[in-house]
Amino acid sequence: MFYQTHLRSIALILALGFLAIYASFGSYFAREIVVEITILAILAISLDFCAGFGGMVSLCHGAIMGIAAYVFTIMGVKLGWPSLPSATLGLLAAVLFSGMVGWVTARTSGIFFIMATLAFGQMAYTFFFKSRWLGGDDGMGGISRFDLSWLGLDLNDALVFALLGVGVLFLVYVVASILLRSGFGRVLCGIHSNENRMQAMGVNTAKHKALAMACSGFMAGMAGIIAAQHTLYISPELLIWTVSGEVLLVVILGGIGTLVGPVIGAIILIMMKHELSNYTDYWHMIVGVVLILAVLAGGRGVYGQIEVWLEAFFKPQAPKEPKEPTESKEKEQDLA
Amino acid sequence: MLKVDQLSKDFGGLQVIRDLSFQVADGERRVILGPNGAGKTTLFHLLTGVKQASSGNISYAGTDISAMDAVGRASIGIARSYQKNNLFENLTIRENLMLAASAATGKSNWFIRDASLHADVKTRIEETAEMVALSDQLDMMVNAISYGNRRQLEVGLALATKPSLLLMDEPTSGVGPAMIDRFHHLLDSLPRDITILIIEHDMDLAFSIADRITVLNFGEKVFEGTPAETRGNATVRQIYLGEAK
Amino acid sequence: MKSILKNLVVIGGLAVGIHMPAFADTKVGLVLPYTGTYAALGNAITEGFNMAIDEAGRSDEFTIITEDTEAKPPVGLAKARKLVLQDKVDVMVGVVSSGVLGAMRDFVHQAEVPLIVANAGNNLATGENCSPYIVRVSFSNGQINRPMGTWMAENGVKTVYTLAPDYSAGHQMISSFSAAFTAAGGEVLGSEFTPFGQTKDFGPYLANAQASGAEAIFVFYAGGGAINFVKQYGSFDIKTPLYGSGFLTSPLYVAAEGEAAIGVRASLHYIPTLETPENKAFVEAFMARYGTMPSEYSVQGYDAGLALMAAVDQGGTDSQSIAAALPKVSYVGPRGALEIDPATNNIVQNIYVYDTVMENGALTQKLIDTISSVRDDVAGCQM
Amino acid sequence: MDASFWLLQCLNAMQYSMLLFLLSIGLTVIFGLMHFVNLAHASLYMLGAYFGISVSAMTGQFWLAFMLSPIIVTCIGAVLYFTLIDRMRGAGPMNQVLVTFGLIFVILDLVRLGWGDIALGLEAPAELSHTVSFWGISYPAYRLFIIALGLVVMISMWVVLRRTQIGAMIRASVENADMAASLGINVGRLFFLVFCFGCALAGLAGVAAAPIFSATTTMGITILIPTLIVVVIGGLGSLEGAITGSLIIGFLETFGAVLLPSLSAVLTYMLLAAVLVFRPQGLIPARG
Repeated sequence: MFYQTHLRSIALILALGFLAIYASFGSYFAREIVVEITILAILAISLDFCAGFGGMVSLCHGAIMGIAAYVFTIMGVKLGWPSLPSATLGLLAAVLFSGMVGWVTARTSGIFFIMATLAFGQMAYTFFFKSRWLGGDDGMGGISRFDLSWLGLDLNDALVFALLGVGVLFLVYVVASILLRSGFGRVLCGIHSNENRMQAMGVNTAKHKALAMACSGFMAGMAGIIAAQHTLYISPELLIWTVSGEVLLVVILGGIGTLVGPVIGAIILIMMKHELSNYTDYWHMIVGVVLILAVLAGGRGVYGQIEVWLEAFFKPQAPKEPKEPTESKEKEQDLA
Repeated sequence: MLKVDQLSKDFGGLQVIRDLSFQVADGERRVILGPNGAGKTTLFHLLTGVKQASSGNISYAGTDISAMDAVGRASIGIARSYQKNNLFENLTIRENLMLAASAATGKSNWFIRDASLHADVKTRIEETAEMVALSDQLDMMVNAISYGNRRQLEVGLALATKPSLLLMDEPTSGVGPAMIDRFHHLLDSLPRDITILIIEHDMDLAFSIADRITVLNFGEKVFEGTPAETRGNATVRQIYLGEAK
Repeated sequence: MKSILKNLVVIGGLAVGIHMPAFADTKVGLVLPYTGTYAALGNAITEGFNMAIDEAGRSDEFTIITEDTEAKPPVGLAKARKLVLQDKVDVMVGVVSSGVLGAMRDFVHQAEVPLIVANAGNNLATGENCSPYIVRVSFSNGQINRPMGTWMAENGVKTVYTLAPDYSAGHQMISSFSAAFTAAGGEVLGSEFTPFGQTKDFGPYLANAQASGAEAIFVFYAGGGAINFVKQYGSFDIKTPLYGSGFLTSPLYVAAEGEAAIGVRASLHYIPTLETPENKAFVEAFMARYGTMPSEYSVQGYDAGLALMAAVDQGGTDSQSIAAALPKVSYVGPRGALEIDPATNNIVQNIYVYDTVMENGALTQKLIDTISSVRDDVAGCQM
Repeated sequence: MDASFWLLQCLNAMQYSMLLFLLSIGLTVIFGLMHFVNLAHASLYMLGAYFGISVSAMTGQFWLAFMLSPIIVTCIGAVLYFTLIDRMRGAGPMNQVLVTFGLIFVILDLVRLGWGDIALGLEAPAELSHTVSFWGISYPAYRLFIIALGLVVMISMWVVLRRTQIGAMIRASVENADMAASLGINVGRLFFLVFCFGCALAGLAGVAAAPIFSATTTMGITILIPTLIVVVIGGLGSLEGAITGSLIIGFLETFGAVLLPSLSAVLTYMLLAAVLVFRPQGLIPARG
């Protein structure tokens, strides 16, 4: 169950503060990195929302993001709509797609849910890959950034764009935390914990899960709009399943089910990738080793582990900490 | 009033419930007796809609609910507790009760407000905790409390939805005599506007709380009557009580 | 070892600048894939490029920064931005996949930093979407396949069945081939596009191609796909002769294809067995340096290096002047005489039709025909 | 397109099915027994192909490579078992998926370091490099060999699982590992044996596939998804499921390519989605 603890608030402020400072005082490329981190972090929050709290480990979040980006671009570039309505429609498309996926896959769980979402994601990927009208695998360009001059903001300025990205990340975090604290979010955690009991208490869990996926789709859609605005170019590459795999990696690396962990995971992964690729072409291996070590160290992720340590430090008999064996047993049943 | 009419259920070739008919009046305490494999738990599955009957009808409060699914039946006030603990293991007792309360009061559709802060939900959590004697452990994780306390919470989860019809599947299974007394007390204290069906193996408890008793054997109703009548019935003695002694 | 640069022919009275002092430091950004499917290509191009610079003894003159695109469009674009906006490079070299080129195109055009394309063959990059800042020294998809269409029709092939992976480059390769083939009187009896990156088993498609009754099969496959295709074609013992875009039997992959590659006819802008003094010197130098035969990708990197140096020699000191000088580059290199067409900024070069043959126990390329100075149409390009 | 054309395509479909079967059976049995989703299974397949190529290049003996490569892969599997896999049992599926996902990255880069980025090929052995003619078609002998290999493995697995002591032990452990342990079955050793056997099959599939498909660094990742689809469609942990799944996917992809080429890229995914929506546990689940 989600609680916006002080520790989480502090971690979030530190993470966002770091991004803002890094963008403000860093070089041009630092700003690019900050935007990349924001996009990945938003996507990771979106995935943590449904995977960490709803137990729906989706492998189609890349596709959801891509659909938002594509619809946004089709409306703006191909049909000449103004950017705000295009973005709204893009978000709507993402919400509808992920809600639909959530609805039809509601009966599956564990690896079956993962595979089902993979299937839907890959179908969307193939659709855009094969659409000659949309440039196929070459993708589409010609996107322009939002005109926020009425706010005195020039989005073509890398710093402004990066800071705005951080702002949107904060907003998405707030949306996710409000949703998770609401009655809806509480019940979502209940479904994750024990779906059949939740049904026995009168909750239509299929509908609930579909709605949760739709909410998650909204957040992933936000990432898609920023991604399109950032690169001013989109390609089916956005939708491919490995993108979703990377997001999952970020969520786990940071700490699944903590909401702020994924933000930290995104910072770590992108920074590590850029630093490592300067030195070696074999950085995948290092990422792999880090991933293995992270799981061997307890699987709580970087932030998750810190949270456990700090909670133990401040309240020696913290009642919130779940017991290890029961949890893993429960998860095992989840998959079987 | 709960009305079960000609209910049958078969799995493959096996008839688990056959031609079962009975009625339970509002506010009644009805104990279901029967040896293992008599179809008691299956009857509960059929009543709560987890499984669909092969034939026959169930009606509750004047409406036919035979075709209604589990979620629908829960939302018209039918709640159950389970024979094997079926709790939210990695959450606290408070959170468990809160989920039940929010589910039953439609707070699951609140997208912004925190249901656990709502006065309605809060009082219900406290009231229920009081009823099942868990008030002093509200913030304990379920996987850290004793087995007996989990049995209490099992009933608490059902009660927190404020049901009008409560099905309890062996609430005292696996607990010691002291705990059975507690359950006795709990059952006595439940308000009379709740109709209760209870599967119970502890004879003393069963006979002292029941208004009427229905005895099942091999999926069939073999007897129905008051505790006193049941005690005196030869068939029941033979197939059930005899066996128990 | 004789420097290849000595073979540079100067056209238009511009001075060759071998003796130019290395004061003007030029920053070059290499944007190539070093991980993922195209890592081998990125490495081959880098090898060729480095060799050109080193051979000329001008490595102090150029600061080279390499960036890995992972062959992913967004990554490639981010890396290009980094090179231009942070590292302030004067010129970029690279791009293997058309998708990455597509992603970078608008940015390069607006940033006005020249990009020397060393592989990506997307027709549009020097067609509809051409830019004064994008100069291609590799090939265009049409350039390689159009001449082959005409050549096959003229050399007695009446009907073909075509196969290619289902992605943009596949479609461009096949459509330019088919257009030229039909224009020269041939007929395309059937055409199939196989799912990109997924297809491992070509058995079903080969059976289809055979059943079509066409006189020849024409395909475009590259990399692992090319190896699979040729080997499977060989194992089925298909009598219909196989023709293809030269990437099919590229020297990089032909060893893995084995005997199945024998007799496959293909067209390409470079084969390492060209009997010209320039190429012999190049191959010898390349073998000495890296111990392997050069491939068309190595040559593309090499020529990117030569073109860059030639542009610098013609007075290119910064982005603008290099961009202005690049279209004027022309010389005879390993692949023969080449020049940049100022109307499209695409290379004008020979296309070679060759056979793969077994010679002294090793597979090698045997030149059959040369189509000289193939120039792309100005297809909607406005500079 | 006459009857011989369809026969040819059926053989193509069978050949592809059998390769998928060799890969998926290992994955599914490991899952059924240990509840472990080993994504790195496909990386072992890749290693099988690369070791096969190396052994064959060093000795010039295809059949030696064919024998040795699965053994080498099994040894690597055993090392992985003791360093990681055994430790990760009971750590929850999420963590298992991630650890093996990390392994994919590591093995991928190790292969790049060891063999380079360029695709490599392996020649089919001389005695199988011809084509066989029958019923009006001629078909590569090597492909027939793969079909035969798959069928032999399939039948022997069925016999072992249904008719032998160890098969009974495996089935009992799939049914209920705790119960099996209480009956005196050394479940830990059984797990290890089955895991090694799965690795050997993955290595075998790799070296068997190398003469048809080239060995590339991405071959593991590319085959992973179809294999997972086979296993999930069939129902995790069941032998019959793996057989059914690989036949369905093999025939669907082959005839999809022939009959519905424009849809062939998504046919498999459409089937997967449809199966999971209507039968969320797969077609033939291991239990119940």
